[in-house]
Amino acid sequence: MTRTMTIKQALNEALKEEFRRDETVIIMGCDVGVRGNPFGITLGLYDEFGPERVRDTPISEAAIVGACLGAAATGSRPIGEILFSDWITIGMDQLVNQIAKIRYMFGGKINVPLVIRAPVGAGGGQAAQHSQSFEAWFSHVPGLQVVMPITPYDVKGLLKTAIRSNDPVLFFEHKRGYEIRGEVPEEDYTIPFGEAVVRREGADVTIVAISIMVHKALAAAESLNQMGIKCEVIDPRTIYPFDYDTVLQSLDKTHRLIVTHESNRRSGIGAEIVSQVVERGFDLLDDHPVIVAGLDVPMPYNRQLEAMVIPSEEKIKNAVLKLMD
Amino acid sequence: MAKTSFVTMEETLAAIEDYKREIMQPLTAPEGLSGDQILKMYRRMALIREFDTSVKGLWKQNYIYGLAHSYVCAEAIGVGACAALRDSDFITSTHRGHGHTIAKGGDVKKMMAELMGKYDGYCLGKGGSMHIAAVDEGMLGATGIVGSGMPIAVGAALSSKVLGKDNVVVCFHGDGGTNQGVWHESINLAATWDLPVIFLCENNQWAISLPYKKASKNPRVSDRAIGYGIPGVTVDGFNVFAVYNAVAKAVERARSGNGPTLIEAKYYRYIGHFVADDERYRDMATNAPWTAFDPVERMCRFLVENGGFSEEQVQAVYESAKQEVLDAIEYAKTAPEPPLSSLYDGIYSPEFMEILKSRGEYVL
Amino acid sequence: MSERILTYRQAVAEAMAEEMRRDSAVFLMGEDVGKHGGAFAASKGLFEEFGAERVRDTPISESVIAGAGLGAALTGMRPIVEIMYMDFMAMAMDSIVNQAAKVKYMYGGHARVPLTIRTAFGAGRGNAAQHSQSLETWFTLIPGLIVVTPSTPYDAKGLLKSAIRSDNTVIVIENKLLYGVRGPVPEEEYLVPIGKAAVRREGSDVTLLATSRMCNFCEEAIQTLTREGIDVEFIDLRTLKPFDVETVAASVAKTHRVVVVNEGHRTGGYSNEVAAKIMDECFDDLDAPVIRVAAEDVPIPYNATLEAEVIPAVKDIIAGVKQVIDE
Amino acid sequence: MTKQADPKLLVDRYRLMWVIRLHEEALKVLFTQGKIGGTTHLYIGQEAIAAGVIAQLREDDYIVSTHRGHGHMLAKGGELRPMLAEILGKFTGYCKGKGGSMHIASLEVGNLGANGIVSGGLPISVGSGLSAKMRGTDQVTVVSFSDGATNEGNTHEAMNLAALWKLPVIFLFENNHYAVSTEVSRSMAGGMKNRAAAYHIPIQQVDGNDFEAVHFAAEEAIDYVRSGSGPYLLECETYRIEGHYYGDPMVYRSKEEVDAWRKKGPICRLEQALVERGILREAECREIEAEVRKEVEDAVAYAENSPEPPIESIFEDVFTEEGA
Repeated sequence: MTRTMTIKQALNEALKEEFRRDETVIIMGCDVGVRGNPFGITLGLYDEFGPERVRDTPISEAAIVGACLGAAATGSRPIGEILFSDWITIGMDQLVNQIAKIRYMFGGKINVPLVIRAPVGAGGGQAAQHSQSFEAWFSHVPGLQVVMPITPYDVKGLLKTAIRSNDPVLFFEHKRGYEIRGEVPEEDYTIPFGEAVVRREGADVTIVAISIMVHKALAAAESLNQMGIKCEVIDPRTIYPFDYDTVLQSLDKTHRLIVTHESNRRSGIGAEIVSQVVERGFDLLDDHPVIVAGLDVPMPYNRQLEAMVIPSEEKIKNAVLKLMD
Repeated sequence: MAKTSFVTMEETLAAIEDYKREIMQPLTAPEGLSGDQILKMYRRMALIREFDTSVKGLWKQNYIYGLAHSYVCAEAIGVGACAALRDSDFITSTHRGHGHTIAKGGDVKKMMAELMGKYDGYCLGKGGSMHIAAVDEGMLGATGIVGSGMPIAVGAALSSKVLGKDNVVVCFHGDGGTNQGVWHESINLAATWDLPVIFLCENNQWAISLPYKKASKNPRVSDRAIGYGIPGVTVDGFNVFAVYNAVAKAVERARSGNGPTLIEAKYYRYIGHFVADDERYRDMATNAPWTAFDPVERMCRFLVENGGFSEEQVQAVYESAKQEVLDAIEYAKTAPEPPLSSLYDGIYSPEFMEILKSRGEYVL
Repeated sequence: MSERILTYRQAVAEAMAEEMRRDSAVFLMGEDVGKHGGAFAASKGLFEEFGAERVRDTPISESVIAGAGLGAALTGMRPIVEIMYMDFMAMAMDSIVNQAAKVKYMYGGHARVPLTIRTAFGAGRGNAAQHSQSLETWFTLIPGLIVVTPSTPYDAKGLLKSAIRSDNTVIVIENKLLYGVRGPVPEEEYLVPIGKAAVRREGSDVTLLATSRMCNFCEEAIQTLTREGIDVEFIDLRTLKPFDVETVAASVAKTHRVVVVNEGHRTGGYSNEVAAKIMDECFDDLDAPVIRVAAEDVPIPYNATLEAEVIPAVKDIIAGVKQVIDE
Repeated sequence: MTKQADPKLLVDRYRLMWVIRLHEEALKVLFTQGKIGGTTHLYIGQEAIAAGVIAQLREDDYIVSTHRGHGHMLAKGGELRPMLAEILGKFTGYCKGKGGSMHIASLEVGNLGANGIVSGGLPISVGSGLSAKMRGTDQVTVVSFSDGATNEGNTHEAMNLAALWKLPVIFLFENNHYAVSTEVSRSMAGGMKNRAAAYHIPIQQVDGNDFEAVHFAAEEAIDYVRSGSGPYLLECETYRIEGHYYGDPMVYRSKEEVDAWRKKGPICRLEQALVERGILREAECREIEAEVRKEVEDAVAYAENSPEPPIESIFEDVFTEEGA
């Protein structure tokens, strides 16, 4: 049995189901309680599970992230929420120097079953301090897992996997994606990390798209299809671990690669994907891989400038046409 | 009404009684302020009120983009504090910064243009509501990260000290910011170094949906000052003169090299957190009793009843402020969009941008 | 031109001293930079010469150290702030990334941030996971920051002077194990330009790119490779951002093969950015994929053997070069 | 007459203080021999605090330690052999040689870890306190920090949150006067007493070199916290006899200052009390010292003879098996 719902609702459902399933699951963050989170992700949790398990915190990102670690190390399964992923910088020490490393440093004796959820992404005029996506940073920190799903089915299944995982997970939700609708089964299910999905098959160009870019890539592919160009669109869903096999299989067919993500290009996750693919499959490529990413500027406030910075369907299309030329 | 509210009507009424008993002070013109100066303060309060009241409508009509946080009901704090400063003094701001900019002498045209993302705006359309800076007026910038203005203020004060200037810095921050690590780090450092900075906490009692009593066990922010060995005081944040007096005293202390002061200006945010806040986290009826302390109205009453001004005079001042805002809106609406060629401007210094461009970077 | 032999740490201290003499707006603050002379003795002598006002010991408050540097830079000073270990920059990420890197752009260019942030990085001293990281890629991701990594005393001095004089936020990443390394430094005033790589050895078979201490490892590897008849062109990148694509592209056009060596973790590391950039700019010149020699993706272990295994070694560089030649 | 502790307990803790002291003395030798990687931070001079507070905890209580954490671990029940093995980077060490001096941890003894980041442990203690509260146990967490950490945002955030949520955490402020080279009066404005009051956390300030004073203060603190009354601040004034790390040239303070404090050292003070009260004779004290010295020597030998970690262990423990 499946129903149609939004990403927001799917996240909410995943949380509720895991809260019911396991009493050690708790959530803390600014406005997660009575308010139900500004985007409505935690609506109803406070009423059903009470203030002990659904905890409003003061604005203390370092303390939120760090308290998750202490709770996780001592038997809870905390979910910490950072209102905007940009603010993870304040809890950065806790996340990178403590959470990511504690298991290894202590010789594998501590479980760190925690999830840090944070909305990422631009597109609402929120300018430089509320629009960033830092997946590249965290892919660089051994010990963390990074998840960026963008369909209701995927967010639900992956969030449940994240909560059940014994390792820390960064769960990035795109702010512009909360209202995206899709089918979600009634039954309990989880999705393993590190398995990409081919969203559309095609033989000419492989497009690896991250988070919200999946939908733009699909739109570009649809319009290119009318011009006779067949794009294969891959949604990796998890950034770390990353499913290179699916990408290489696709390249075996298309021999052309485009990687697209919203955060800026310089040292972005696209650089990582492209260098890995080239190392693993240089001979599969007929042309140089192309990264369609955000421009290397702090996010400007102005709508037009912002639209230029964020990679668009049009830019993906142009990149494909140029590659096919 | 919210299903679960942290604050009931009973508690609200009790809090108001506490406020009246412990904090509220009658408006009394401070010595040394001329009638003209007082009228100018009122005009700035009116400008803020009109400016921020218009923002919500403009946002709904899609003229204003992104987030915008209103300074309505806080006018007394920004205006009272900045009236105690010199033009050469600095302030740092918060996400709720329109009022600070106006209070420090900012140009409402440039502000409105910035909110509309225009090239004539203070930040050439790149900053927006949350990042307005008017450096020439001594306003070092609004910020979108709670608490993050604190160390910047400390640095500005350090600069003043090291350069041998006698500038002081007022660091506006909200009650939400008081629980950030940087808040603590900043006050400690400023106190250790006797820096000329005034930490002015605008305690509006709500950090988005969280009332301050749920954010800190001790509801009185100013109590923390003694932990850093500096003076701390709580004043009536709806009272422009009470704020002025407290800041003037702190400025004197700071300017004479005796270090920082923590001032808590207590008021109540009886409006939404930002333009689109549905305030579902609280019983909206509990906002109403607080509107009785509206700082602009209180100032207006003072001017007519005790200030020696006629109702017409006061009304005319308000109307001129209103007109200035209307003009600013018209100006901003017709102001030019930033040219696309400006996209890369301002990331680095121009000479460095040239080098980058010569390497093929930042070429449109 | 007269030259002396100085250690890397003496060169760093000399750069700061000269700039502080030259410009009264320059000052240094950080943990233990004063009488103690810095955790790595890189500010030795400054306190005695310039006093406590301009060489300021701070409490342990990284976030406020970086943030106060920004505030001072915005208001007419030219601060140098020291974050003792690069790992501690995690405590100051908001101040650096969300504030210092962005204010200029957000304010439409109406601000100047002449801020230099010095920090020490790198493994090889048994400092384990929280004191050994190479996090440079974090900062190269952030528009608005410049990142330099000098590998010799000459460059340490010249690049730091350029950084201090720059009106931008420059992250100067010094290596803990290089502080004691000696090298020639001229008596005369000089600057090393930001954004310019140095071709340390010309060759025709393969382009070897490296950063910071990895350059010393490369020099060693080259000795072996030369004996085996492989002619290496070796480039010290010196500045990570902006990347000197001109120098690198010219080399790749000649050798058609590239190995990049960086101490950061392989996944998501700076070596990827270099590889991606080269593929973007010089794909048709490449006869083989860019080979990356980087640290393993594990927190730096304490044990010396394990630690040495994690970070790139001379043998790894030799293997990388041979691999790219065989492709 | 001032309150006196049970003689048996005094002897036991006196011995523990020697264990800590001689462990640290052994490290000096090993460090000089080049057998210790990185840096090592010695607890010498602060033994009465670990022995007075941490040794009093239950086995299932938690501690969150610091970079100067050897004493905490030993007082919580850590054993000399795996401690020394870890510090020598051996596979038999508490962290299989991956943590080292600054990262020693063992959940079995309730040590959530030493920490290389100043104040890094404070938010963690809030989490473990929260966890204990939510699981309905009466476990107490003791988090140690020194004057340097008092100015970190983490400390502020953690105390505020612990007070707000009434968490069972004892903030153990070991004021040893120096944050590396910076004397506390130059880094900390105001003082902890007033800060605690502002957070609404009760505080007791004691002479940290007086074992009995620390012991009785800790007893009160633990009772208070365990009963669910919320966090407690215990400030112990002491002095960091050694440098920040072993080998620190200490140009920032005078030899006279150090010597004056050395005379007020916690072990000699307790020893004096034991002898005065006729609990131990001087000779018995020396016997205890010699006995402990032997134990430490044995542990050093064990550590030195322990195997290095196998290379294959390099990829282990980054994730759990299912994680990677």
